[in-house]
Amino acid sequence: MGKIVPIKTQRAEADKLAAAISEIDGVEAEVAERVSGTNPRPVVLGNSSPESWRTLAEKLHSEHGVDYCSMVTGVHWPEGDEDKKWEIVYHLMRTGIRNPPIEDGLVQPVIVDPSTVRGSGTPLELELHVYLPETRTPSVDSVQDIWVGADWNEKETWDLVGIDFDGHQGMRRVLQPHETPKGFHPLQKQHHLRYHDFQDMYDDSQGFMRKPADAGKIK
Amino acid sequence: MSYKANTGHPHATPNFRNLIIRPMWMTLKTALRTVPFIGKLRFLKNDYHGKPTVMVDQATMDRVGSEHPSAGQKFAPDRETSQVMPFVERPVTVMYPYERLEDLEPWLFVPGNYFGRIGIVWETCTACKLCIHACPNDCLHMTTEVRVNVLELSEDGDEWHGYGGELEEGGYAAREKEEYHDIAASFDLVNAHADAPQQYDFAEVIEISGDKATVRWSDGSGIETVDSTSLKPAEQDIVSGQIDLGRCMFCGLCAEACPFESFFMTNEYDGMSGFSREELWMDASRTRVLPAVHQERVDMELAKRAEKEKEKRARKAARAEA
Amino acid sequence: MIHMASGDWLNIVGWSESLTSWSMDNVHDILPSNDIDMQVTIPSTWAWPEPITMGPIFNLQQGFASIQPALESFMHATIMCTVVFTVMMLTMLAIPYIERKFIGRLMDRLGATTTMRSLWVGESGVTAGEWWKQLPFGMGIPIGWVVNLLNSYWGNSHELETVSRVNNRSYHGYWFLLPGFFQAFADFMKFATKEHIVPKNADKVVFETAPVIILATTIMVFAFVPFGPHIYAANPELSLLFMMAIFGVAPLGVFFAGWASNNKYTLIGGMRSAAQLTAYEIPLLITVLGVAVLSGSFNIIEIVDFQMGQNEGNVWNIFLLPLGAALFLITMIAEVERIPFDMPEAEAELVEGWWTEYGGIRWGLMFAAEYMRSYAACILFALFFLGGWEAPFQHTLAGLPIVGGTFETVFTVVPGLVWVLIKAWLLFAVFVWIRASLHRVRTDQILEFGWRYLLPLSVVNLVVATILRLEVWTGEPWDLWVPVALTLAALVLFVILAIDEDEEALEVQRRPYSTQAVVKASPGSHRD
Amino acid sequence: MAEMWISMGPQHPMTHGLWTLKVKVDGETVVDTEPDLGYIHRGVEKICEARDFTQITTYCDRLCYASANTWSHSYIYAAEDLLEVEVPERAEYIRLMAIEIQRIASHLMWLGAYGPDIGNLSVMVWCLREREMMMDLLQELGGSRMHYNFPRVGGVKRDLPHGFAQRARAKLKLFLNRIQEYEALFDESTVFLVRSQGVGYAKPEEMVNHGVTGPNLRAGGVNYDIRWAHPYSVYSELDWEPPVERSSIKGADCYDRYRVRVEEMRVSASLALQALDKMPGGADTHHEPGDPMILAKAPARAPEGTTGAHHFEDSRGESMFYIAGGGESRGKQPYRVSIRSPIFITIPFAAKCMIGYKVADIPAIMGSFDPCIGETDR
Repeated sequence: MGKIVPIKTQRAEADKLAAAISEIDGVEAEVAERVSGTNPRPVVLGNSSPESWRTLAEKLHSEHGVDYCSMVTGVHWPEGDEDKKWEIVYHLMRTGIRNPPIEDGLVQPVIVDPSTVRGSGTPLELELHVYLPETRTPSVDSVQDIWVGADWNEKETWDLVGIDFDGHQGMRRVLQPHETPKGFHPLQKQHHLRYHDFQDMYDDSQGFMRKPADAGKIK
Repeated sequence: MSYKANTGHPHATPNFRNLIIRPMWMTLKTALRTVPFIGKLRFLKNDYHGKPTVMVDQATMDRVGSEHPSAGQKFAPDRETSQVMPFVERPVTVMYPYERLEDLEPWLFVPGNYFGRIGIVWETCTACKLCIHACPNDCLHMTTEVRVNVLELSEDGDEWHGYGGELEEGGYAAREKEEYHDIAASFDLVNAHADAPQQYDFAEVIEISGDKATVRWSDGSGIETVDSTSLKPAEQDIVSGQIDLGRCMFCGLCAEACPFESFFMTNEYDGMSGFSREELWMDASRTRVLPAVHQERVDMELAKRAEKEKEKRARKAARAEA
Repeated sequence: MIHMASGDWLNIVGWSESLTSWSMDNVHDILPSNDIDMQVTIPSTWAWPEPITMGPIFNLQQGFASIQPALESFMHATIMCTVVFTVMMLTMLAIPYIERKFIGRLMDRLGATTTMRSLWVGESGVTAGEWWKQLPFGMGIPIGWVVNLLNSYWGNSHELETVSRVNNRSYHGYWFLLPGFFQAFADFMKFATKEHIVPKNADKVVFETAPVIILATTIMVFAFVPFGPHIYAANPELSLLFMMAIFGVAPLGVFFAGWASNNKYTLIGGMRSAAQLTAYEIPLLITVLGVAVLSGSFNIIEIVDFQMGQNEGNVWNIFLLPLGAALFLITMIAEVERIPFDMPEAEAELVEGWWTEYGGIRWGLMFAAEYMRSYAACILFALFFLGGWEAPFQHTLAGLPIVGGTFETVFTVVPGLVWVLIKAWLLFAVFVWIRASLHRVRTDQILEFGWRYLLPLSVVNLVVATILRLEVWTGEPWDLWVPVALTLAALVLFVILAIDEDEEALEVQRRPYSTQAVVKASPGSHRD
Repeated sequence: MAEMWISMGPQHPMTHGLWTLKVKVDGETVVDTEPDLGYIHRGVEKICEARDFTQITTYCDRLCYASANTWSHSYIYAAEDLLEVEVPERAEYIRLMAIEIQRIASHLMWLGAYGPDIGNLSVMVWCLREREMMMDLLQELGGSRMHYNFPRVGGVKRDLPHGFAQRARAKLKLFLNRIQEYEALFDESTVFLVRSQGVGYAKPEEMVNHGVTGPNLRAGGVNYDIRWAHPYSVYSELDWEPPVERSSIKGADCYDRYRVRVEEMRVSASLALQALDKMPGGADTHHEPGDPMILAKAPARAPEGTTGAHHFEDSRGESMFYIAGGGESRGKQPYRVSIRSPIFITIPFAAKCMIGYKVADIPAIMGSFDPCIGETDR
């Protein structure tokens, strides 16, 4: 039968990890259960204060072997309660991947047997929330140098949601055209989807009739 | 000639053997397979073109009948079925205007399964607008109007008397205008160059208590409590429906959302082209499906409504005795 | 200067020579033979003591006689050039046709198969009727059988009128034309009428001269390529050297085009063409040298005569120099930049390589030039290695006891040109076959491949050729064991190299145990 | 030659979609690269905030148009986590089969495009010939050829049509023995080996740190796969293992990535066949749409504060959906949908991989990472 990581070992490892990172002040974590379709799977759900986020990230990377940053999500809660106006969700994973050993000039592939995986090798899923109070310029410490995978995630989050990352090298717009005006971040809730009525959607769907941005300027 | 040294790669080291022999032998075999009679030789291991397999299932056979063009055809998994050259290896391509895929492979176009043009049975549509809310791209547009159902106009003695609806809270009501009959009698629509005189004043029923009903007149003359016997129940009916096929992506959510079996995804895939987006605005006539096409489901739907009507009757009667 | 090559009735050179000399003699006779005195003498006066005589006395006929040989050779040369050019252009029309039909099959598409049908069965009911019935004494009956057979197999009538319509190339009535044949002409007309665009700050002079260089050198190659014993535009003593030299000039034009188009992609394309030149040019020349050494002459016609001559070599070079034939094929593919070696025009990264910026007639001519070069390469292979205009096993077949006679007449009736063309077209099919099955090599890889493998092998081939020529050849035709031994050795070597399994590599690439999928393929383990 | 920037612009045969790769070239060697994405950014995440849960599936079909099914399923698993829906067993088997057939079609599209990238044109025609078979199967399931809108929250929209099982088995078995044809053109052709081996090295640890997953990661000799690491669906009931490639010492190169994907096509075909055999209720029975055997009742609203997340093994890597509930119309629409595209993270890594190789290697390396720009720009 297809072998998968047993839930028990994963839950045990998740509890251990949750306990470990709850010690850091400003961070509390617990193990939650996510069921998509048929299989339940344990997820380390934690939230950390913006100040202690950087230390948490470094500790996760160095001590707990969390080596993979899957996604960074920025959420804008304009009506949220006072200190939860902006939320950044880091989806991290512990994969336990090492470079395969090289014996007599040949690479020996690392074939992990899921059913007998133990200890720090068990793959784990983390979801860390960082909340920010109401500010014009929400920003969190960047983890670009810890997980390079987070680099373009942070660029995309800033580009679309407007959450800045201190210490991020080369922050630029990736998904939107480069000449998008400063401060325009579409996923913020004040921007609403406008259903183009039939007429103006087709008459000027590409916006040719609209005057160009530099109209009137001497070129 | 081993490249292992510089690529450090354990696998499939390039050597004379696979320099040109294997790829060229494979392309030559592919070419020989397309030659009419040589292609069937065994050493070419031709399980490629036209490998006969039973592909048509019984349900499709019954639906399609025996004189369907695909009846006498031998099928193959890789669609070697088109009949352009009966004896020579058949090309995979279907010569579209002259051959149609539903003739060659009928199981791909099972009526309910294939998402072609949207077909609507306008007769059973009750303007509930569920399909409009279901459409992700807002392609469905519908204009409705409040009307009195024809069943309300029956007097005692007519055989369909008593089947009309009842006043409900939140529904619509209509009261006949007094002077309507004499105006209508002298009204000559052809030369009058004016709208026909309105027969009813419509209103939304706010609440019904005993034989009194408080209604809000839709012509803005405010809320009034009226004797409910003078009110007739009214309902929203569809006037016209449009589908903007320029925006439609044929996802089928509207067909799923319609509770009244009046929305179907037909098998047609080629009648929907136009030179401008206005032409893709399909009105009722171009998206119509005749009830006869889905006769059994339309009948089932009408039976269900009649069933509901009968229960309402029974409940009213029970309440009348209590 | 050159002894009479093998007899062949299609002696266009002879006809043209006799035509020019006959016509020039007639002109000479027509001219007035008397002297025409145009002299004028001015009597002496006080200014100049002696009388001055001016003006020529000339004789038209003698004057013409003095320039007659030059005129004759000029007229002969022009006639032969036009004849060779038309022969080349007409026979080249088969090349794109072969490519279209054969590449379709190799790619498992059937290619335009409908053309076959309309040839035999006419179109949309409009056929020539049963014309064979008009032939006298019922001679046409067997033709009728054949046509009906083909009609039944690749029948054109189908119960669905619409389906038959698909197959009728002549639905609009011009049934008699060879369908698809005029596609080439239509394309050319389109190129000719397209606008000529020069990139903004391109190097205009070089941009214009590049296509000229490429096209001129390509056509000049055909000056020295003999289509038959007596069909050539020029036949200098060292025609092989001339031809090889001109063949190698086109990459220079490619480099110019790449540089002049002021486009980064074309620049890289041009650079690649120049780099690639160094890789294959030298092995190509050494291989051709090997052939020349073996045949003992630098004149292509003599090389072919050596291969087919009863009293000279009488063995095709392919059996004597199999390695040389393989090397020539590889280097020729690199020369004409076809698929395994078409980095200058690599679609994937360079979009269209060095001719991205060209359009209209220039692009059309350069595209035609590319096909001309491939065609020239095929003809050269036929001439050097497949015995030019000698039918396969010509003498042995002719020597057969009973049947020999008919073969004899066939070989005398059929001109040498036909055999050269058949061999060239078959070889172009091999080019297309290689194009359908191999990927494109990188530029540095062809340099490495050229210098590390082609060059040493071509030198080995040259050594083999010289040993054969000096030691083994005794003046009269090769005795049988020489070609047989060489070809057998080559075949055995090929089979050994082809079948040998690199055990160590096979063991090393043992599939990691995790992939237990149904049937695993890896080189060597998959007999097919 | 002096170094110059070449823009392998949005309109370029190498890009398999619409993005620009600016390459700094010294002669033929690549010195520096800079990818530039966002040309077809449609704002799917913003649109999803204004649509309810069933409607979003149609947009997720159009994220990566070459493998529509895998993406709509990836979203549906996250939505089921959000709405806490228990999916019936038979629906899971149907979904698994649909995903695996779509994975084969996606890999065939990749292999077909990879051939011309390196110069061989006939492999494109062969691959699309097989992809046609897979698209016929998916057309029977979903109703159209490219975008199927097949899964629903709580199951699938429709059961297998009549006779589907016999056709699927015939096509998958025929496909299994046609793979050797591609391998003869790729695996056993020195020109391809020379062009792909030793090109675009990448070590597994470096890849994980850069966030590259899926076949690209397994090419490095590590058998990490979301299907067993964070299990979903019924992969545990079927007999399969993720294919892994024994890479070279310096790391996984283009040849390994090609090998892994061809093996993965075989594994997917055998998975689909097993799913057909082991389907509860038998593959030949047919249930009406909406039957509880294939579709469970699902709540339409997600209250404020609830979240759903799911990591999914897409044909190009790990795709993930994170949905925060509680949007407009009292929770019928999500508050925020966040989509992780594997190729959005792999392209910057691939651009780094190219430094030091030749211009001719750019399409080879970029093609081996199987970019699909629809999902990148969302």
